[in-house]
Amino acid sequence: MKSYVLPEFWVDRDDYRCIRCGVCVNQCSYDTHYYDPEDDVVRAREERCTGCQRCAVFCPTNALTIRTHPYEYRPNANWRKENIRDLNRQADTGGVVLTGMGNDKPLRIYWDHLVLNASQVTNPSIDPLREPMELDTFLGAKPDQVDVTCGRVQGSLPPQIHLSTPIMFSAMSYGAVSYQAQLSMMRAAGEYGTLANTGEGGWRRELRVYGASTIVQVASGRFGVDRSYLNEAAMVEIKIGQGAKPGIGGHLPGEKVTPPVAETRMIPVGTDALSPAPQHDIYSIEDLSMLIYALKEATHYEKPVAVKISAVHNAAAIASGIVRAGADVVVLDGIRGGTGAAPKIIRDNVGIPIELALAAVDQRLREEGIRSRASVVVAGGFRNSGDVIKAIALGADAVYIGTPALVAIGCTVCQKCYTGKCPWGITAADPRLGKRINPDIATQRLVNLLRGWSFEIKEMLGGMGINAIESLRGNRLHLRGVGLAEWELEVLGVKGAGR
Amino acid sequence: MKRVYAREEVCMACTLCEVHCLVQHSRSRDLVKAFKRERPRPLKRLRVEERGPLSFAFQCRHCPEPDCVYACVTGALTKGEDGVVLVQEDKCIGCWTCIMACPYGSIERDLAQGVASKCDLCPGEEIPACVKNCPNDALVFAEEGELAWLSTTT
Amino acid sequence: MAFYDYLIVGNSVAAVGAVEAIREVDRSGSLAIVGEEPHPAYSRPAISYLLTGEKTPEQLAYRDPDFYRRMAVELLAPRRAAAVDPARRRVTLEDGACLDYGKLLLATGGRRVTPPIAGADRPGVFGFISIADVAALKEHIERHQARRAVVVGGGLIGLQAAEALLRIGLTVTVVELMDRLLALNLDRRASATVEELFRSHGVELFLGAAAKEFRPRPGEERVGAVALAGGEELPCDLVVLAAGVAPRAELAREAGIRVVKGIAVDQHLATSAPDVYAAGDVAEAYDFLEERARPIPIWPNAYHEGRTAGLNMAGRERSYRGETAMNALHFFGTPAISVGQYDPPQEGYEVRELAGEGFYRRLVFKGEVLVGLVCVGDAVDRCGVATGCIRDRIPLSEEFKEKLLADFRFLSLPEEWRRRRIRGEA
Amino acid sequence: MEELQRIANPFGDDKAMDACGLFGAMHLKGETFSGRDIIIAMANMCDRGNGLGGGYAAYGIYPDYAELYAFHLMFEHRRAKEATEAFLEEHFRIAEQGEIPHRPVPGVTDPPLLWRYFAEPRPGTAAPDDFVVERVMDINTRIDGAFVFSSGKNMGVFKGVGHCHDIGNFFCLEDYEGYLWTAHSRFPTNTQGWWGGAHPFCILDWTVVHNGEISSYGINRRFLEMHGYYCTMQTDTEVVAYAVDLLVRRHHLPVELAAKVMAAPLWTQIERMEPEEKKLYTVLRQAYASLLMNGPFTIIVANRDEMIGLGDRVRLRPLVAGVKGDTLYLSSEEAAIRLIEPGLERAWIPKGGEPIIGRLADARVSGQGAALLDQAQGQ
Repeated sequence: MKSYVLPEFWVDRDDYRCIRCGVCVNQCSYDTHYYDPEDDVVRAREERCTGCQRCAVFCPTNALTIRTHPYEYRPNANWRKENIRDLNRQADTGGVVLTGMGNDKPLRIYWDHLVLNASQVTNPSIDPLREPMELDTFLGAKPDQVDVTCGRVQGSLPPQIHLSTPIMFSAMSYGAVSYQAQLSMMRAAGEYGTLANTGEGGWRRELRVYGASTIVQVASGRFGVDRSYLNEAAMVEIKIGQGAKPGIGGHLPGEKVTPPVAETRMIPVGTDALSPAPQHDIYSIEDLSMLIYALKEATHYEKPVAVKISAVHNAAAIASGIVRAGADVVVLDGIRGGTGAAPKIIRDNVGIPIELALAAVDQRLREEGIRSRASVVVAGGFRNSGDVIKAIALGADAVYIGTPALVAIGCTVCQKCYTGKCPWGITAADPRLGKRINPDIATQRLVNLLRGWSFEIKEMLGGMGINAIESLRGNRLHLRGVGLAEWELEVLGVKGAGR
Repeated sequence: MKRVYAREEVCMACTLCEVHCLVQHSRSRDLVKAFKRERPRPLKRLRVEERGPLSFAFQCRHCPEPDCVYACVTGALTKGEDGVVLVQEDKCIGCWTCIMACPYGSIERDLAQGVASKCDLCPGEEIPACVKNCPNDALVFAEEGELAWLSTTT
Repeated sequence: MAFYDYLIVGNSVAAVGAVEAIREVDRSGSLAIVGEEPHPAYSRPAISYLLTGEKTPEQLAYRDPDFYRRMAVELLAPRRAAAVDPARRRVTLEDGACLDYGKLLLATGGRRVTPPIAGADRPGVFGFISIADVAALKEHIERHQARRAVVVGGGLIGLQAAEALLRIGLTVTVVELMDRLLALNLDRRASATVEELFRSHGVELFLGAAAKEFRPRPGEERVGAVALAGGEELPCDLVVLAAGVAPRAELAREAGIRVVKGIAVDQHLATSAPDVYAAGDVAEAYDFLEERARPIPIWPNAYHEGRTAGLNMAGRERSYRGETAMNALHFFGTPAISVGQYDPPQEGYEVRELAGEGFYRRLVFKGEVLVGLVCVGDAVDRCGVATGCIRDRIPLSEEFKEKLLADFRFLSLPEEWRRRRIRGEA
Repeated sequence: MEELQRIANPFGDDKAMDACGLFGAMHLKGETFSGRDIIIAMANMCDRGNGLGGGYAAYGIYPDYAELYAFHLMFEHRRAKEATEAFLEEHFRIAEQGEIPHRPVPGVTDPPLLWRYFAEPRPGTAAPDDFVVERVMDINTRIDGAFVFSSGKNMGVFKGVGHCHDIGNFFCLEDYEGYLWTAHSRFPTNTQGWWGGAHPFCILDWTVVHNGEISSYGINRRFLEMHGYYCTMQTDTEVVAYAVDLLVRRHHLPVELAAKVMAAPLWTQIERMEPEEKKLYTVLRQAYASLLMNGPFTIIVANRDEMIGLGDRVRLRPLVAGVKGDTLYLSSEEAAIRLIEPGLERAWIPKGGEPIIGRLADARVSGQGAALLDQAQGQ
């Protein structure tokens, strides 16, 4: 059947610069470029191009420009290119249109409408290069009151996880991302003193040396979960939902279930790895509580147990229930959260922005007087340290970053993760592509990312006259809104700028 | 002495090492001119081998006991004080005895000039062009004693 | 009367190998070379370039002009050794000089074999192994405006001479006793390729033909024709006689040192006489494939032998690793290389071949081990990888035999060997 | 509540920002002395204020009513006074009442009605302290124009709009005899002077004077709100007072540790501590992270038994301690102490985050630098 889908990208090759070295040919995992020996020229099959820019980056003479294909349908505010393309793709296959990465629709990004405070005159700003500046963050339930008798703390706190910066790497499963990508994130987390999340794809034995900096996930598929999986990690996270695809499960196709993936997930080679939409032992909040305590029992009450939900309309009430059900950490994943594969229609339309969810949850937990009982971690769409520090000011204890980590190791957000052919070796199942990530380089780049963001956060904290991040956490007075409606300011709990 | 070693677990067969090696050994040292103008066309001094997920770049080991130097019938191949094995092109007669002798297959025929062509570790450069331009650190310039980590997979 | 810690008789590749090895160990011991030619060591396999004028004798120098000074070698040349007295550790030269030594290396090389052909000493009959040979040949060609040449011997030296003569404008005929060219260097199929090359360049070949007599030109002493055993008479202005070389072992033999065909040596290249070593074409070094000692008169082996002898002479014990026969040839721009037992002498070998346009490759296996190879044309590229397989006796499964036949790459080697090679652990 | 915020903070700012002069003097054996010297000391630091607020806390001034809560109130108008008195009557037995003595002073204008009541909760009231706090909150948030600025026993707060020494003269403080005095002169940058907004801040017999701007105010306040404290005045002082009340009165932490919550040691310092101490400080920082007072501040907190001086952990605002005999002085400027006590035995600058505590019970000064003092006194 003839496909009616037009190419998305246009390969512009400067023939003067092209030296026929073949690097574009060997780097494109979609076989877009090919050498024609008869004419001694490199050509492109543009319909295959995903706009990942791998070839452009690697072309030694910068001969390539990959740009949006200039084809035009008749202009129509309703029927835009994307609508027609998706519809044609659907008509080609009769299936669900898949995509990767986070929501790319122009939903309001509240971070861009929030601005930060800085000290002037009445309060000295602090220079983090010369004075102490603490980003140390502890995840875990805190008591409402500390009992000190004769100078000694009575009893002990529930388990606490120390982070040297309030930034962690999101759940990305082995199989969804390559071994090298996962290894790099775990190593970087270990080196910088933060955590990386295994996602629900199990945890390879050789990566368990990074246990002190690893969060293991217990999701609806329960892949790779056993006693050692739980106990060798720093923290356990129950995944109820994911920002990119609230309400639905996951599906790793059988062809990606290679022997190492199968071994890690504890399933037969070549079988589809299906994560059901709900956890089939959790149909209610009391069921969740039972799983939380089952996991605490299994880990001897030594590990914090987190519960991750998609940010949905009643997130505040659900979060309250989760805290009361015994979770040590509540994780909220907003509508801009990334994914390796999700139905495009769900990614783009289900859930709420993380900023609003966070503000509502933090406020609700405070109103109920239970905010100390659990840490709040947020995920979904963080792009820079400004977003992170605003989240902290809104009330988050820490954030998860996924896409920024991947971008740091090459990702260009081409959204084709689900093909398994990631030319950057990040979400690739093919071992030929996985090798494109040198874990030494990737680890360094990730550490650089954490260091850079952390330093920026320190600079901004210093500017506010704050030298410990807990003094900004939930301190919404240091935020002001710009260009927001009253109801938005109210949900966010901030004043408009100038007020 | 320092040599160039390949880390096959991170080599992605992009062949940029070959491209930059060729340019380094061109007259113009310019990518476009080296590939498109210069005649005879300059030669790369290393090769990338690839099969499936396995790939690596390879060039002269500059052996402590270089078979090529010992085999050379004209004395065109020499091992200098610095350990670098070089071809003196004016002495080479293109008999390919060195190609026969080198167990590393690291000497190529420069057919245009009829002389042997091989890695010279980029004289004058602190780091050879292939190593410097490898985008994934799949080539390292190291002493033999520093090799322990070369086989790391984690 | 002079004394040298190290004395070397002979001034070619084995001597240079020995000098370089000695100086790696001992920078100060006195060292002298007795050489019978007036030149510094030169590249004997390249003398055909003298004939074509592509090189001057100076350009043939095997080492740089400063070599002997740099190595602190006293070069006694042109002088010739007359006798060796191992008991007194003394070498007497033809000019009567007596040289006492601490260690002696006999590296006297080989000499041209002169077959029993009538008129072999006739003017116009030349050898082709030294600068002097080429100089004489060249002078003859110029003086007599020579136009036609007959080369007797279709081996490596004969064919090098033939190509060079052809290139300077002579008409050339080759007479070979065996029924093919390069019978000692290539397998039959590769020989055929070379024969075709020569024929296509206008060289007439007489194969399986014996030269019976070099007849004079009418009224002159110098050669005018070659008569073959089959009755043909090939008119010519000159003859190059290249019927092989033999070890020049007389000095050793007369000194009571054990000689078989060449001088017998142990794994340290030491002869039967104390502190006397031998290396190069004159010695019978170990062939690791044949698993016996035999003279293999090829350049790379001579260097290895000289080097091993030199190290041992200077006190650094080193066993000879063993070499085998190998040849790199090239005629009319087409290269051909053979190594080891490319023409298996008996049953129990497995031969695999791959041929194409300008490409021929033959690998000979004994069990899992590669023992010989022949490559012609582009097939020679990186063939040292296969030489390495022969030397290291790398066991090759069926899979890798096929891979190696298809391509001399590291990917054609088993993983362990591939990794060792990449790490430089030859 | 809305109304009060508007009054306290007519520009709707998040919080008051001000720079200040602080002074405290305490006789460790409880001997009383007149407020005269305190006024002199504050006059000497006049430049630290801008005439928009000054105030004093004095302990031991009402020995005759020592068992009764002494409420100092200000009323914007008569209506407020009537409503408040009705409210007080409803919940308390009032033993004595009257206008707070004052005299005209040129620098003090438009005073509100200033009235004091000596009262006790009606019999049968459980947890009278908590009851008093709640009722004070009621008055401050529900009765328009009324504000309780002092509610402890045998102590009182005197404050208003004007230079601090003018306020002292206005209230005739030279006539009072107390064993512990704190004083505050204010330099607000953002609020109009309002009598209730002056310092000290008082709840029960806790008073706080404060110099600084707490950058962590927003989260300190939200945390306290979770524990039932409603901050109505947008002042750091109020937040400090509530924090101290929560930590010391309700959570029973020693004052020293309460100080270590508000000016917590750095994690790098905690890392170097002995295990038990390390555990203590780790847990305190983890549990009370939201009560860390960040940004520049110096506070003098007092109650009937103690006077505590504390600076922020990086010491961005001044604090000087001095001792003469049994009297402990705390001041923004050393000159102010020396002015009233030329024979000062010792003066020192405490480290940031290290509390200096004068305690009636053992008649001792404790805290950083105090050990040396003990030695000196011992010799």
